[in-house]
Amino acid sequence: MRRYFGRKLLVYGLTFFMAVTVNWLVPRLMPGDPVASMLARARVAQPEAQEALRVYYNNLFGFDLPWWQQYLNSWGSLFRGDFGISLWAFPTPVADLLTRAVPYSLALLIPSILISWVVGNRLGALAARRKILDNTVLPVSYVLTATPYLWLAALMAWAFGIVWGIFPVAGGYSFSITPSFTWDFFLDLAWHWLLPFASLFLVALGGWAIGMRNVIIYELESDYANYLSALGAPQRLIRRYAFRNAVLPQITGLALQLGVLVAGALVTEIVFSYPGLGSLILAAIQNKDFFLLQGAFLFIVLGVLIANFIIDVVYVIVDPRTRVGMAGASA
Amino acid sequence: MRTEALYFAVRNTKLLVGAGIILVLLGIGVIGPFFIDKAPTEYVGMQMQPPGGEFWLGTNTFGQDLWAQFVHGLRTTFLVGALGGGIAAAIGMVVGFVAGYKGGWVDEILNMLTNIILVLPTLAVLFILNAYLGVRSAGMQALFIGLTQWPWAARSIRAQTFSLRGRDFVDLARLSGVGSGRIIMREIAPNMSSYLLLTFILLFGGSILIASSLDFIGLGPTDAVSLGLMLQQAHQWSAMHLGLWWWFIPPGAGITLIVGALYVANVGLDEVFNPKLREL
Amino acid sequence: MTLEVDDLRVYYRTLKGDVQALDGVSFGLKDGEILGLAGESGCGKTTLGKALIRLDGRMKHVGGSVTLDGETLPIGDDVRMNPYRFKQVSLIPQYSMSAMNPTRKIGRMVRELLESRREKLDLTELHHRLELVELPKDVLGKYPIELSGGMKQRMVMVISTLLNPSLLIADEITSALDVSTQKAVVTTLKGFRDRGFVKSMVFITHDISLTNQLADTIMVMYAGKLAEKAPAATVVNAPKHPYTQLLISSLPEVGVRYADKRLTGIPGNPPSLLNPVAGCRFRDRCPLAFDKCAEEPPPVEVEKDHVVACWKAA
Amino acid sequence: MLKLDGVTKVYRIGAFGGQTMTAVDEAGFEIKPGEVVSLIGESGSGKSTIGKMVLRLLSPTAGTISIDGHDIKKMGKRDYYRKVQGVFQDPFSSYNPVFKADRVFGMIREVYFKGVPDKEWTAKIEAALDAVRLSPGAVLNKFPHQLSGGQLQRLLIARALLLDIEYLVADEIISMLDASTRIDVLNLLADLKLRGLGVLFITHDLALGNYISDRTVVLHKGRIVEYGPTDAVFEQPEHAYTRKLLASVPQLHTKWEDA
Repeated sequence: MRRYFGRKLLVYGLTFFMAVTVNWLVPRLMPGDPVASMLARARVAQPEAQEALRVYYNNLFGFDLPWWQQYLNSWGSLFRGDFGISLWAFPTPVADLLTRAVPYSLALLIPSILISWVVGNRLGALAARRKILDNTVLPVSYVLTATPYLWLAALMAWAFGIVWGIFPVAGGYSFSITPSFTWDFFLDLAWHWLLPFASLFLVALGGWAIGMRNVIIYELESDYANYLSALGAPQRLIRRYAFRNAVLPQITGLALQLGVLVAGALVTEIVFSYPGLGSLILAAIQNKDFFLLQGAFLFIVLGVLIANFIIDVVYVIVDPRTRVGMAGASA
Repeated sequence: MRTEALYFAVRNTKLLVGAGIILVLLGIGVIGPFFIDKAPTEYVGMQMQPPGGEFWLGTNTFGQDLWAQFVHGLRTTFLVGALGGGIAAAIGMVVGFVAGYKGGWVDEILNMLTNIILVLPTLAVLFILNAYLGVRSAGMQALFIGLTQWPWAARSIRAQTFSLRGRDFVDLARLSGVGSGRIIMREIAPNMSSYLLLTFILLFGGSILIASSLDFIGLGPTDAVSLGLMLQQAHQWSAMHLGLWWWFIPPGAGITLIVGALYVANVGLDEVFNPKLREL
Repeated sequence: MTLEVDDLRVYYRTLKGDVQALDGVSFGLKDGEILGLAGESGCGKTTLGKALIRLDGRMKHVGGSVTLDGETLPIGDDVRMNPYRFKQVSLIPQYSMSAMNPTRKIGRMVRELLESRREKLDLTELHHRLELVELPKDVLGKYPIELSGGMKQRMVMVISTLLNPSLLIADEITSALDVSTQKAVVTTLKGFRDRGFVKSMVFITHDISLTNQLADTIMVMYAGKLAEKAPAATVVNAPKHPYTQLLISSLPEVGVRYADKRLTGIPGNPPSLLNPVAGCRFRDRCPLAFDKCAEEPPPVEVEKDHVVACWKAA
Repeated sequence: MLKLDGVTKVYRIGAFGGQTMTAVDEAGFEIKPGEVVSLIGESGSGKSTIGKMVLRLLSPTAGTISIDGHDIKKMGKRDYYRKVQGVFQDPFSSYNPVFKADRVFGMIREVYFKGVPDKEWTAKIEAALDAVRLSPGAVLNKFPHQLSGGQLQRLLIARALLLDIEYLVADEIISMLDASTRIDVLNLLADLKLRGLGVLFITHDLALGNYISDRTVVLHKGRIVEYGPTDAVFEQPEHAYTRKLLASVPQLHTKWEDA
């Protein structure tokens, strides 16, 4: 088991290392003086800040130093939590902008991922080998999973927000309300949260349902299921076992889908102007704020790696084979 | 075996419906632009016209013909999907075949690389890469998508190759003095041809979805019109608030239709190739 | 009579039509009797075994009946068959290595299985039986992956016979085993019968030498039909059906050397069972075939307990 | 003479080869032209590993395999396979299911007989098929699933005969065949030795080894426990393991209780 985690951590470490390196390398591969060209392209809010930024970033990039020193320095500032200063929201540090946005993104992501996973799995398990359900759940699931996150989000915003006017279509909370620890504010938050959550949830749901249906059909054809049937065990028991075992590959699937789900959340946020990382990234791209963009990138990579690790731990807890298998069976 | 696959193929509704939709849309994307003499970005007349006789899908706030954009957009979307999916499938195959067949250290290293890119949130990587590129072409977009989407394909091809490598006919080919490359191409790959096709289809659909996200966030091609870019513009110019539903519904529906049809055709094909899934 | 099978027909549905895998087989099984069901691949022995407990999705019951302890088994109806399974008819499958749910501890799986059949788990009896097959009690607290292949095989044997079924079907359970393990498994099965854990048994195998170690009666099948059925010693030493004769004489034994005595096989291949021609299905390969063989030979009891389906033997 | 000397195979297990498993431990025996040597062992005995090492599908961790004194490692693979060929256990796994069965001949031609004109090649194939008692019309131009296991295994022997082989490794080649057809394939193998071929017959079935071979090697957990003329091994086994093995064989005419 130690070996299992060792390997996983090695992969995650290397991934993070690669992400940081790419992040460091990309601006340096651009032709010309990166700081000058970036500042020239960026839409800096205050013109008087230009000079201050130039000095600051020349210092940060440290072009007079040998490349390896620059590289090590970038790691140094990373560990200090220094992601630079935003051009767009000068003079706010990038790290501050990101930490303010992250709770909103997590509030969308975590519930939508977990609930869609649980509900999708149930749905898929119900559909498997039941003709009528299969013929309804499956096509709907395929449509959902083929829908771009952003389009479903736009459809929902249009239908519920504009045509019927039930839900707000922009922001994390109403402009008229100031953030505070009150019920009113909380309800307002939830009201704004519901549509983006629902659209994320729906698209993800389809994929889980399809995945579960396929895995469970495979499980229902496995030897242990056949043996139980031959011994007259009721379908209930066999399905319970099959579901339990089919959940395992679905956990792995969750880890593999994280990147896609995060990406979906980012564009959904943009549609709803939800104040999470997605909207920040859009602002960074529109304003050519590369520091903000790079900071957001590292945040996302780190978040996904941590989530992956949590899933690994859960997997080991849920699958007894990972725990006993390595110890070696007595012959 | 071949005739049997054909027998099931022409009787498989999923495959027929999926392939039918794809062919129709592909036809519109390929042939359509020849019947439209205006450039998709040309200002052709009335602004914010709802769909009607002259402008099938209406016009946007600038008075651009949305049908022209849709038709050209379909073309770009198919191109990016096919190219991106093709590149990803090619890399996935090379990595998967080599890792699975060679085993040992080669496998260890390739596997590690695959896993790294697999856990990397690739859309975020694409943001960085595309953001730094000032000018972006659809081909470039497809290339980057292909370069980041191959890992899961490599992983499953590796697993299949690994199990085929243990079959006696591979050993027998080695005993006939045939080299590794030829064994992979001529013994192992033909046994997975249906699987490789399925992989390509899934990557095709996936690439279209990723491209639409990139387009939407403002990192789409700067030299073309695509369905994703239509959605981006619709969003940027508040089509939703202006009630111009014909601006953002058709492109999104187009993407969903293509990807959905690809997935459904994929399931159909799977049933055709895999006797276990056939219903009797 | 524990078991009576009468003119049983089970076909396989395929694209090209029905494969007549089991085409009119009748036999009986007495209390305490072990029947060795032997034959080559495609002879219908596995189909017969499945027909007695659970048809798989592509098989259909075309005709004939199975009576166990005086009750007719609804073999064509999966749901109605359920109450009989495990309690009256049970199975040791070919796939013992993977027959147990990999993510459940074995003891818990057994308990849940019994509960689902509304049976109480008699722990003392279970422990006793584990002891008989030389498994420690603590296997019940383990996952299948923690057991060796031989241990899994024995565990499945214990589970399958836990409710003392009238009829136990053992389907090719020894074909993947080493000779020393084969011997242990066969000895255990015999012990189960002697202790009354099972009343009667159908032991399916392609290995006649092994069947002979265990079975009281051997039934040889060919191309979906019964060829010969007789006490084990008779089948081995004085077979009457030409197929059985040729088959027996093609088997090498330790002590028989190529240089001294060259054995020969049976030329040709078994017929296709999609639209088989009428008459004796062995006649293409049979050295004794004559005109009459174009008619189907009925199984005839040529002497007590010795049934042969051949015109030449009657 | 094909000779194994101190041949050992150690597998590394685990991701980075943390543990090791010795599959074959210092095996040494020889096969002379014109004789059948059977290698008998249960699963996990290392018998197939030895077969694969002789066929150079695996390389030994230690020890040498030589033909007439030449280390096989130093021979080019193509030249080696001209002399030594193999047939495996599962006839259906030995053929690529998407191609016709006679492609196994085509592969040989492509590598070894490129310049041979069609007519000569056809004659060569017919001769090889004749040697394994197959009629060309019955087996050529067919897919593997259209042929029986026995036919497929014979085709593979014919394939080996196309080359001027001196040694054949037969790894459990009849264990998946039906009883009524297997003995004929076995006889065929025995006939090959009359052509001067050395055969390494790998099997778990003692009766088969006893029937066909001149000398017998008994393998247990990677080690050779008994090695000698077949008569001696079967009639006066010296090692306890061989005796136990012999006692477990189900005999047609004797029951275990009576033995």
